[in-house]
Amino acid sequence: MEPSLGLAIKVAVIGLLVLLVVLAALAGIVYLLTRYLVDKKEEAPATEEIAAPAVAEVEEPKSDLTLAAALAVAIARAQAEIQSVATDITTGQMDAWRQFGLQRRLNQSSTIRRTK
Amino acid sequence: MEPSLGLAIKVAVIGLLVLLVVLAALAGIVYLLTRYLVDKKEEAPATEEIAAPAVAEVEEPKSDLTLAAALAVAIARAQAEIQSVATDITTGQMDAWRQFGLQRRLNQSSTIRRTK
Amino acid sequence: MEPSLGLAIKVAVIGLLVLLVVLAALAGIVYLLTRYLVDKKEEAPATEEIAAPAVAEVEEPKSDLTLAAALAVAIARAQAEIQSVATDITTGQMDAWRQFGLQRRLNQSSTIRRTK
Amino acid sequence: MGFDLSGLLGGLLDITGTQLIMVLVGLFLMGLGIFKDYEPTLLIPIGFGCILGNLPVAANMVGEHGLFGVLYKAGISNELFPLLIFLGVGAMLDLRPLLSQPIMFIMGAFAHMGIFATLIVSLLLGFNLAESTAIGMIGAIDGPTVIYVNGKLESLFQTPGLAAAIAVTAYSYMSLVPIIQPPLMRLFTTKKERAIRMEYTPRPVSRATVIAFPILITVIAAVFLPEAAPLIATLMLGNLLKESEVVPGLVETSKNAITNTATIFLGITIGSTMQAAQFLNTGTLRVLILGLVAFALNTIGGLLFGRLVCAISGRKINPLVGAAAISAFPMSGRLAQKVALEEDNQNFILMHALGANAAGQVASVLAAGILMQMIFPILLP
Amino acid sequence: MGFDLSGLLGGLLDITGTQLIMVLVGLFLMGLGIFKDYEPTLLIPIGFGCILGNLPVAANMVGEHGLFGVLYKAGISNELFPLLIFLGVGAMLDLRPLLSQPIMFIMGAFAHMGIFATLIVSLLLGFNLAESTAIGMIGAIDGPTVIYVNGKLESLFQTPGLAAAIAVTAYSYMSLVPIIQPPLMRLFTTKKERAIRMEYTPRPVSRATVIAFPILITVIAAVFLPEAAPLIATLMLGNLLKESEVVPGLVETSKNAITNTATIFLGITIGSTMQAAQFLNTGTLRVLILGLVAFALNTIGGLLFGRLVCAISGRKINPLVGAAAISAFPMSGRLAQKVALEEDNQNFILMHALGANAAGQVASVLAAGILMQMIFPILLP
Amino acid sequence: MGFDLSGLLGGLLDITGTQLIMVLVGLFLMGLGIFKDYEPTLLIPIGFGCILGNLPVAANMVGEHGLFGVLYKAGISNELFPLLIFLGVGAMLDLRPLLSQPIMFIMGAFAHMGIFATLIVSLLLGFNLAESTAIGMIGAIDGPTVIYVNGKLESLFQTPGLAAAIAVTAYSYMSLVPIIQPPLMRLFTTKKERAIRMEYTPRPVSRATVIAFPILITVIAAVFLPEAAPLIATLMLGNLLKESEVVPGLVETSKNAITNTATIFLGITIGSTMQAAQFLNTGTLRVLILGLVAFALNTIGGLLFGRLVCAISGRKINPLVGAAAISAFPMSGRLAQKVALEEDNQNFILMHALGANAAGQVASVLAAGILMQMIFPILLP
Ligand code: NA
Ligand code: NA
Ligand code: NA
Repeated sequence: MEPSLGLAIKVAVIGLLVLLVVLAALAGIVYLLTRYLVDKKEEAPATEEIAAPAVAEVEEPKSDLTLAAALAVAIARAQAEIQSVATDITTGQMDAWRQFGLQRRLNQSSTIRRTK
Repeated sequence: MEPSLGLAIKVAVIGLLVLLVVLAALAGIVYLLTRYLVDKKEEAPATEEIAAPAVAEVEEPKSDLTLAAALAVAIARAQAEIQSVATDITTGQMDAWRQFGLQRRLNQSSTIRRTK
Repeated sequence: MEPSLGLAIKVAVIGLLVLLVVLAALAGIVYLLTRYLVDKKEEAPATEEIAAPAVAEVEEPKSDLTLAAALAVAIARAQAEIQSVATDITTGQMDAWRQFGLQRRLNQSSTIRRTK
Repeated sequence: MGFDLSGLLGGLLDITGTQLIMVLVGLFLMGLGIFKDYEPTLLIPIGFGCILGNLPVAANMVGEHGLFGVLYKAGISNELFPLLIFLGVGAMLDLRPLLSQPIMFIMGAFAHMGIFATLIVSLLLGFNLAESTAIGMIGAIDGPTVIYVNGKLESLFQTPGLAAAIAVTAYSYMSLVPIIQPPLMRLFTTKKERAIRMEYTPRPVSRATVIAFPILITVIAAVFLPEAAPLIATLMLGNLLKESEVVPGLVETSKNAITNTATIFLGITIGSTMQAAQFLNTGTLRVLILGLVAFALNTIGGLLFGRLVCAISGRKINPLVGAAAISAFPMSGRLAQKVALEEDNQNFILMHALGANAAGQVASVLAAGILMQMIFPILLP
Repeated sequence: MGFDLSGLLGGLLDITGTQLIMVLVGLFLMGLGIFKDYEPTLLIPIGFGCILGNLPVAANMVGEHGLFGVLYKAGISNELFPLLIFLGVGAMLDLRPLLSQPIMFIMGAFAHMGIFATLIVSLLLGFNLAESTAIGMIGAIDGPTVIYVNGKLESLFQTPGLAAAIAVTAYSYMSLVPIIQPPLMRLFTTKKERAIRMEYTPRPVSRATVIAFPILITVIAAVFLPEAAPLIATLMLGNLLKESEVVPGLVETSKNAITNTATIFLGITIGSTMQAAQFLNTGTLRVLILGLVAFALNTIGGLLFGRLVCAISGRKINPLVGAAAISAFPMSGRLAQKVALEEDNQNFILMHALGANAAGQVASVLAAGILMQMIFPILLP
Repeated sequence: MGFDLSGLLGGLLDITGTQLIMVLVGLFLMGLGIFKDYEPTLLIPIGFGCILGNLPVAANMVGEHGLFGVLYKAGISNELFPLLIFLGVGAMLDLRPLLSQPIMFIMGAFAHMGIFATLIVSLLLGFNLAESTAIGMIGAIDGPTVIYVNGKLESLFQTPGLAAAIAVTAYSYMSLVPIIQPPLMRLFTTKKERAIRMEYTPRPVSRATVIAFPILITVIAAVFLPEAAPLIATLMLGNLLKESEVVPGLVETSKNAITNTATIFLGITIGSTMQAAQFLNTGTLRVLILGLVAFALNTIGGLLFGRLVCAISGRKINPLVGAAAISAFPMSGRLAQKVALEEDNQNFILMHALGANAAGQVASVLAAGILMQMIFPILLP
């Protein structure tokens, strides 16, 4: 069952050759893929871009809107963070159960609390 | 063991009726839930909101703070990104081990490096 | 096999003593760690910081850059969100398959769509 | 030197013509997902698994120690993966539009009559009762539910490859909802009906209600429909975690890591069960047709009941809402809105349709439970 | 037509009164989590599992092929889930306040004397040594540790349903720490003592130290406490990954996907083991009382040792810090700060208390290891 | 009272000198990861596992019911973990630089000749054919591939501890690529050659191509290399999910939760297999040397072929690109760029090098498949 050195050399040499052949074949296939799949598919989105010029125009002025939106989201999140802490600190007259509940949330490390 | 067509019809008709009854029951239950659980629970937070008017006032001017906070966070993150790269590039006289270490980190794609 | 009360007392007393000894040993080890590992390692980064003063200078003015970067990222994301929706809404003359495809994406709740 | 060439080329000669057909089927399913964006999270893994399951590599992947064998044992045969997916679906499901309009529950019943009708038709076509039930369930258009029912009934199937055919048909039709439903909506309602505007005056829904409902329906299912209760339970556990608002980390992991992992694993494994030898037979063809019938009858049932309610209510209810009372959430609700806008571009029925749609998700699982509860005492005495 | 109605209604008749009580217990646990925000990540899944484990559906879920059976085998019987949770806990744990004040380790020992005292009391009340040890461990107020010890000793238990009772009691008291500790803090210290301000002059902690410590303690546990070492090892692996600062992806996944998944699965499975038939007996009642005793004695032990150190140090140490030396991290440290603020709203002892608290987390696992290491040669000769 | 002290101190006496050496090896591997930042995601878990596997705790962790035993069965013996890691690697892999320069595929073949050469040398040194194949595969510098091949061939190994030695050697050299490759690059190329600038005129790569390629190579591997196809399939499924751009959630979970979880579990489990009794022998030393030889020969092979192509092309191709055609992606490509910049700080060959590097990743798995496909009919008649 133990193979001879000759067998091992055979395996190594043929293996390397087969690897070379396979990779050369892949190179050829990819060459063909990049050659023949390029234009057909690239055009499709191109026509769509042409078909929707009005959209692009509409979107241009939206950049201010998006700036506002981005800031709003960022601020809302920071506000939510601060509020949740502020609530915990300033609730002197809350009922004891709820107070402990909030306490509990404060107790958790922020890494646990925030959603990933 | 193989059931007759009659049995199948029975199963289908009764099954559909049971489904209808169950869903009707659910509709009834939800109707009762929304009717009787609404006010009791909605008031609780309301009283809390009333109990903490001072807090709300304190929070109003915080919006500038939160804007600052949001920007600070965003900037800090961007800065951290830029610095980590800058460090890698500008460390000419570091010891070779550490240099390779940083190199290694550079080598990893940014998707691997950043925490999710 | 059932142990006597005496055995339980033995276990409890010795267990508590062992816990005390182990924790005292840990306290001692940590005392030594904080004493002897402090300076050696803290210096290393220090020298690096000295070795790279030019870097720090270069980074200072970058804060404007990072602000720009942070805003750019935030805006780009918001824009991507808005665009993806806008595209769905404004594509009157698209081919039916693609339209349904986009429709499908709209159909998914935003929690499903966005990458975590 | 011949030893290696035969080893390397042997595989090529082993591929049968039917396996090639299955590879093409796999490619087609992936193409639907990738280029048409039809349920790509399901169709890409299924198509990929189908290809691997029909090429020589299958010998190393499908067996007990292969990747597909390991995954099958880890999550399909014990029905873990569909339940994990339901956990995540629940964590994404918004029941408020339904809870604020409880009448929508009733819509859900009529939009599932296709399941029961198809059960009878399937039996007439020669399938046995267990098979007919599973085929009827395709009409629910709910992958995890169909996989779950398959798992429960599979030991009673007689047609070879039926479980795979049913699972893949269900997932395929899930992806084709936007193709199948709108024409039926237009065909079974009048232009005037589709133009009916609906008032939106929902009952307010308290936090206590959105928390109580998932628990209540779980208890009801656990008592009356123990066979389907695991499905309801995981769906509603996910929803409860979400609505409790106190465990965002658990919700996040349920929606993302758990659901996505289960989706990939379930997809490639189900795909790999589409073995040419068993899949390509007239059984599969009949399943495809019967599944389409079940789904179409569900939609039609919903529309006709919608028209009835429309008439009774004095044309206050748009019958399109009835077609949305199926399980494809939130896809079907959005389609109803879309078709309504075709007649009147100011007609907003989305919230009503989403309420019916959520009812459909619940109803499809209940229908599965009721059927299993009824046929188990007959088939497993 | 009676066949199906009996199938559908049969379940209702099978529910016993005690099962109804367990359903109410499950609802109560969930209510604590949802409305009072007490450890909701634990109590919601446990309560949900408890409800499902006591309704007719249980027959389909608890058995070997049911969801709970599958999860039990996948992660409870082999103790995988508690270890995975500890991996995430370690990745969240900040040991710097402890490492900068090593004296806090000693606090940890005295704040765990309740475990050992309760062991003796439990034996006097008729529990065997293995049972008494597991009951004493409730005092550690650390769910995963208790589940782990349960798993190791369960085969030696004689009281039916004891393992479930212990696990659920431990988790329940984890959630009640903010209710139980503050009154004891006020009762066992004087107003003056609570008002003592503490200097905060921590030793600097180098990166090498925070990296060396988790490795060192793992090695020590692996040599001397092999029975508890898996717990220490996973806890400290998580901490090492975090402190190494070079594997943020592994830390992120440990803290979130892995921990959350294990938490949901462990919770519903542990909940489902609360079977009425075994759970509702005097054993459970005694466990509830003994667990409370163990926890209270731990707190009192910490406080009394705190007073001793306070006196010895010339009133430089606030005895409240002693009560924080338990495993409920970082809850207990924050409670000590809170009670201190009641007397002097400028008294900041948080960093000291968090140091003691981290010591308590370490001490509780070490206590478990020492006890198992001592009783195993006696019980398993 | 002696009973407990012996129980607590017994472990200390059981540790052998060789186990202490393994603990030091574990510490060294972790140190490389933490302080030198060499593949910390792999070396920290492996080092940690190695320490635990050689201390008394091992008795509780390595066995069937221990943590390592459970993880070994869950993901190593069935090869699930390496495949899951490949799913994530695929989802991170950018094949565009390769697809736009298909000639780079050929580079990949020559940069893997070390594997085949080392196979022969290993046989001469007394290893059997299965062992020699696995040792040669170290040259691929690809942990999951090596673990996978190990798993397939392990039953044919005769040298004790060989599988662990091979796995750990492969992971160690993965981390040492930046130490080993640059000197070889400088030694086997001339200054002038390294300064050659390359035009970057890539063919445009369409979306259809990046989608078709992973499917095509999967089909080819599934037909001709069924033994390695699971590796190729999972790698390419990950890549397909990424390139499809329609399933961001599946990609995110594959890259993060799935890969990180598999990495931690695989790392500590592989580390724990480094048992002193089997690991510390001359076999391991020979594996270390042979692995280095295989890797060095791969690099040299790539460089020499690079020089050949350089000469043929009229010095249009920088031979450093040849050395990048190994599996360490994207590390090796960046190193080629770095060495090129040493001679000419305006010489940008990164995109070419990354193309070759991606080819290396593909070639290493193909090489594994070809070898297994050839020797299986010989060894398992
Ligand atoms: Na659905
Ligand atoms: Na704890
Ligand atoms: Na690689």
